[in-house]
Amino acid sequence: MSPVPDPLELYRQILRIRRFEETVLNKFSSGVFFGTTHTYLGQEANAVGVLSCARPDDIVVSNHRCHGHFLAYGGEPRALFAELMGRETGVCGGRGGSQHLHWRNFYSNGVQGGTVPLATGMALAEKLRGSGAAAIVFLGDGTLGEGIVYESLNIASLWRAPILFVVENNRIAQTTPSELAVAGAIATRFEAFGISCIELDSSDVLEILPAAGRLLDEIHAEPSPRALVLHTARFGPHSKGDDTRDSIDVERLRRTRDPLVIHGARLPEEQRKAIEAEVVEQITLAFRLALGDPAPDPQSLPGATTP
Amino acid sequence: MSPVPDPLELYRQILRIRRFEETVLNKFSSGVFFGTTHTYLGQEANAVGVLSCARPDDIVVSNHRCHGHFLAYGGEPRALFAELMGRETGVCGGRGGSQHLHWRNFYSNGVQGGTVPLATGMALAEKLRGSGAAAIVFLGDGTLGEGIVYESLNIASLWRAPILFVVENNRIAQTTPSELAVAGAIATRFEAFGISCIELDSSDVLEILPAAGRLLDEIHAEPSPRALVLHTARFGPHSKGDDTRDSIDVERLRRTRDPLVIHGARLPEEQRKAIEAEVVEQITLAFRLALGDPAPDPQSLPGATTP
Amino acid sequence: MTTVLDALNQALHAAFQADETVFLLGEDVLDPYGGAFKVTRGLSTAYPGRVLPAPISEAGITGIAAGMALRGLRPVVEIMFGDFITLIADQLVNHIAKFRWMYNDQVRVPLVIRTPMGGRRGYGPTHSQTLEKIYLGVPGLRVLAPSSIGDPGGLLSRAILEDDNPVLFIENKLLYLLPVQHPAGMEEFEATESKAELLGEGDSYAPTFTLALGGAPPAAITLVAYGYMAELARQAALRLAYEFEIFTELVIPTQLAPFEIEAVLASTRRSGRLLTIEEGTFSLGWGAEILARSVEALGSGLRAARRVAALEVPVPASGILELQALPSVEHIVQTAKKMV
Amino acid sequence: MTTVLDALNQALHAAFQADETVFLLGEDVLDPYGGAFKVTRGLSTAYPGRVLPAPISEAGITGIAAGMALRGLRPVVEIMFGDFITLIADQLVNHIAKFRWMYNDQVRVPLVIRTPMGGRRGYGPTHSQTLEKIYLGVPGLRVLAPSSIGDPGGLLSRAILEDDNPVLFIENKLLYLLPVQHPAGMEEFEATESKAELLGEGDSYAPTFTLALGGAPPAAITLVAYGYMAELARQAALRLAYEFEIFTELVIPTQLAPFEIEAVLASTRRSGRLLTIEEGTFSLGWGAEILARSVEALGSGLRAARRVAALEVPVPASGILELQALPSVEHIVQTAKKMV
Ligand SMILES: Cc1ncc(C[n+]2csc(CCOP(=O)(O)OP(=O)(O)O)c2C)c(N)n1
Ligand SMILES: Cc1ncc(C[n+]2csc(CCOP(=O)(O)OP(=O)(O)O)c2C)c(N)n1
Ligand SMILES: [Mg+2]
Ligand SMILES: [Mg+2]
Repeated sequence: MSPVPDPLELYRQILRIRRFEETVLNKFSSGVFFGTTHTYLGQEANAVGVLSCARPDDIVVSNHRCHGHFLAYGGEPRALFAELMGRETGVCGGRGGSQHLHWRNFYSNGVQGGTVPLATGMALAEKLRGSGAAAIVFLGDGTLGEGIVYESLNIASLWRAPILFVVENNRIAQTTPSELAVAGAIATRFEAFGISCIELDSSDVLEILPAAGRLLDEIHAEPSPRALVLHTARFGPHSKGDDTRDSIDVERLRRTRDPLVIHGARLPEEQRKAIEAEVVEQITLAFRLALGDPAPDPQSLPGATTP
Repeated sequence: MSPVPDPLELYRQILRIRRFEETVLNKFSSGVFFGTTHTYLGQEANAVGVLSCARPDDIVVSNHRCHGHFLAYGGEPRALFAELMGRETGVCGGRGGSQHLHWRNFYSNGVQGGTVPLATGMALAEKLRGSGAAAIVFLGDGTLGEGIVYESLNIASLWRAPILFVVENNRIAQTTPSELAVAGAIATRFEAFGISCIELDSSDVLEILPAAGRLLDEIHAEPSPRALVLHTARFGPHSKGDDTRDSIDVERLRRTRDPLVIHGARLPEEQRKAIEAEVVEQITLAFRLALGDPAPDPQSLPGATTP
Repeated sequence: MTTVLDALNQALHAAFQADETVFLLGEDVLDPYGGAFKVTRGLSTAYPGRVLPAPISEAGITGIAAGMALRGLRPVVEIMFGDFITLIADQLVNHIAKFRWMYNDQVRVPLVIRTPMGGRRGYGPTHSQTLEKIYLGVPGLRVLAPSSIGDPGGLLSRAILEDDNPVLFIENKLLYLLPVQHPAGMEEFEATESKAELLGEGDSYAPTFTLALGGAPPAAITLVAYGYMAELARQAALRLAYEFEIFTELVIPTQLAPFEIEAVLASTRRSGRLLTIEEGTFSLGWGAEILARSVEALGSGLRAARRVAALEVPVPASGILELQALPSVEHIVQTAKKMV
Repeated sequence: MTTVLDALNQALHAAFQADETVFLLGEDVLDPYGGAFKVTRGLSTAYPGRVLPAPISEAGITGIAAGMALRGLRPVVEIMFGDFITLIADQLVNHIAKFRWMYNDQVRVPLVIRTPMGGRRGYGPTHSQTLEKIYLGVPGLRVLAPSSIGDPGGLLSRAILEDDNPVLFIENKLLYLLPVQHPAGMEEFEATESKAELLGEGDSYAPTFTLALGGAPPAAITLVAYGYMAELARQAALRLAYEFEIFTELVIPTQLAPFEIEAVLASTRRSGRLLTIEEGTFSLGWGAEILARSVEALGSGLRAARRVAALEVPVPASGILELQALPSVEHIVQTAKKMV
């Protein structure tokens, strides 16, 4: 049941996230965006691999590092740029900003861990309503610190919720290496609750995709939870300028774990170039259009006072 | 390093808890106690076995079902009766009642799970202060539903807190059988956080004691957490009249899993009788003295109004 | 006679019957036990599969129910003791109450969280509190509390079936065994019912009752109380009238938040004096907002204002201490006497 | 120039130096990062082993710190964003704040929980809130909030070193970069400092400042504000005086709970009018208790009272919305103008 992946489309999606996030980081200092951001640079193959296997009605629940998930889900770059710019045309009309997105069956929130029971409940609702849909929830290694994650695993297992837990273990949480924050082995934390788990140490979308596909097939075939632990690499800072890792280490990650390079190596150069041109144009245009979009009306707030 | 157990003393302690709790249940309807209670009937060997191995400075953190832990820790029956009766001489002057006790290094609270980080922090404090003491925290199977338990396990493991987690798995939480509330296997929940675990299915104090002793020796030798999972049997209702289990099943438990009978079988009848007489007298006296103890002064409350 | 417990239980049954998207999640809610306070009794037998017995995971089940609500169901959560609503603070404040607005009005969260609150049963510091004040004033969250007057069951069923926003539903434990009283049928009082208009939302479905002593002179004090405190305030109003000839009007809201105090203002405009009664601790309790709004609206027209509330300590287990720590008819009477 | 950030950072260093039982637990608090807002910078380098970098487990680390405090240490917890204090509600309310009283005064809990609060940085609904109001009025819990006036560092170090009770210490993010101002050295204002007596506890160590415009006519309104709002209120006081000839007195408490409003009452007795300013949402915010206590104490002597607070929505990410949602100097000025 896993989709037969179109390698060009996978490349396009990875690249779209890459260029989007680079634009975000580059333009941040110019003051066009509000607040802060957490880019998905380096982890693109996770979202693209997993969400390529999602069925149209499946639910995706994401976290602070949600741009990649949103774009891989099919979200519009322009709407996301506009959201970061606080425009009326943004995904949530500028109310949510970078971490708080909702569009179709995509939801994100900026409080670590609290999204996991939500996703579990959504999965259960789909099961109870007999819709056949499943939920996919993304969480980071650091978020395994939150107790509510385990409350959710326990109940998801007991109540056989059709949900895929995707841990993106980039081995760091903000500035905290996972050795300081995660005791034991991640996979066993799922198994302890009776949830079977696939673990992959790869940035290759063609490895991630079939693993996710297999788990989602199992979930759809007979509703019950599964986990996918993806060891991965964060290329950028946690948010904007806050990378405390040794730059040599980060360089090595960029060299050895780049999903764009790994998958790109499979494509002829001219196809890559064509996609590159297309994506750059798309992202550039999206950014420009968003910049021209209107700001929301402050008078729309309940109780707003006219100045 | 485990203490050489005195079988008479163990019997005396088990019996003291038994008679105390029976008195509580029997007298409740007469209106002498406030609120509610959760008796330790059937689980006495756990507290007695584990706490026989505690060193004088070790810390004990308990939950709603704390009478047995308190008495095995060395707490006075009279002070506990007085606390249940809301008297000034009670363990906490009547302020806490059945679930909220503190005396020396013994602490209990009535919110499930929230005591586990406290115990972990206490263990860490002893380590940081170099006192050499360890902490022992009791929790039930149902309490494994609370997320904060896992936050604590993770940190206890990372920071190598000298703590023994004792799960008393009586296979029920209030009225909920553990099949409905605990997914997977309990021991693996500790192992997933890198905490090694001994599991015992026994109501024999002479089996529990050495297992606890071994773990506490390890903890004292090199500060780090351990877990002891004790499969056990609750003989009474959850609190007062709320046992929803099949009475045949409870009867079978009483027949096959009675720590008093199991351990008592090792002692000559006359010794048992002598201890019985002594304990009954002690508990009867404690109850009577507590009944005569003064009530606290309501005017002592800050902001109290004179009527 | 129908007790408040019966009424709430029947309302749950009726809601399950009326709408098959209604589910209930909670600890120990299965029959024969039917919940620690029996409010869910019979449900799991009548509607197998729709009552979900949960592990001890208050935050988790609240979040799960919120997820269900976001996806088209109408879940009800029972938190066994109101003391444990501290455990759901993040789900309530940072998730549930925010979704609709933060997601630009694209979603609804039809979720009811019910919980028994309050003391006077000797349960001690962690099983006797009145904690709803921490959630009064959370944007996006409605907090309701029935009293024994009016239609507690109707309030619950409308919250479950008709309200598309999250509701925290507070049930004082001592209400459970009180008989439901029809406001029109109350001896000694004449009742009027109002439903304040809510900003941009039209009428609330949660009524406020104003009880005036039949045939009495104009009221000198407006008493305001909700939940079980409304019952104590009612008794105090009678004692004040018969023993001290102090006549009062009693306003009983069933919606605590968003605040809507038109009925309080209407009565206080007449009486000039305001006394709130609540079971939670004094500082920054519900009554503070009532007093604040009243002085904002009435200025020096508000001649005197007081609050009766619990003393600022944990609720003691010992009965004699607990009685002193929690508001009583006597406290209300004494405070009112000092106001005139 | 010392900023509030410097002052707090120095206070932590001094506390670590002064007492080796002081520890700090928090997320991302190790150098070189030194915490999300850099308040802990340098500590882990200077005091290795006493700064404990924690997993993302706000409730867990708070409980752990409480356990440490019960066993003779003086831990400080940093919660990275004040929005996440929802996660520690149960530990704060049902454990930490209760222990001393519930255990019959046998224990002490010398624990400080620090957290950056507030908006105006575009961080959106879950990273911009002012949530301390949910913990104002929890028996047994002290809530402090420095402003840039006075000695923010001293307040923190006394909380850490001298207070044997749990303290929630609120640091508005926009304060960090403001210079600390000595009250005596403020242009245009004459400052007096008071420390209210607390029930049975003697003087509080947390001062309240009252700023009067130098040489101005008697004040017509008493402004009350804390934290960063004190700065906005100060600016508003100047505009009101210079542009509208409305003279005010500004009262700035640093202790939010337990409430002690003697200084507010003293000023309001003079002015007859009271205006509170807070960054949290309006309903049942800190200002409600100030107004309630004031009307209780002053009755119709309180001629007018108002509150400026955040609109009752989540804090929007979009700057233009956020500015409208949160209180501004303009809001204060407009509200004050309507009061006279
Ligand atoms: C409850 C909560 N605590 C703290 C934060 C602040 N915070 C945002 S992201 C983050 C690190 C998350 O690490 P991880 O889960 O590994 O995800 P990653 O950033 O590596 O993708 C932290 C601490 C938060 N958003 N929510
Ligand atoms: C946070 C919280 N939720 C619910 C309760 C109510 N409650 C008290 S005891 C109990 C069952 C506990 O079961 P378990 O942990 O197995 O311990 P046991 O009673 O079997 O000893 C429940 C649900 C509570 N005290 N605290
Ligand atoms: Mg990470
Ligand atoms: Mg159990």
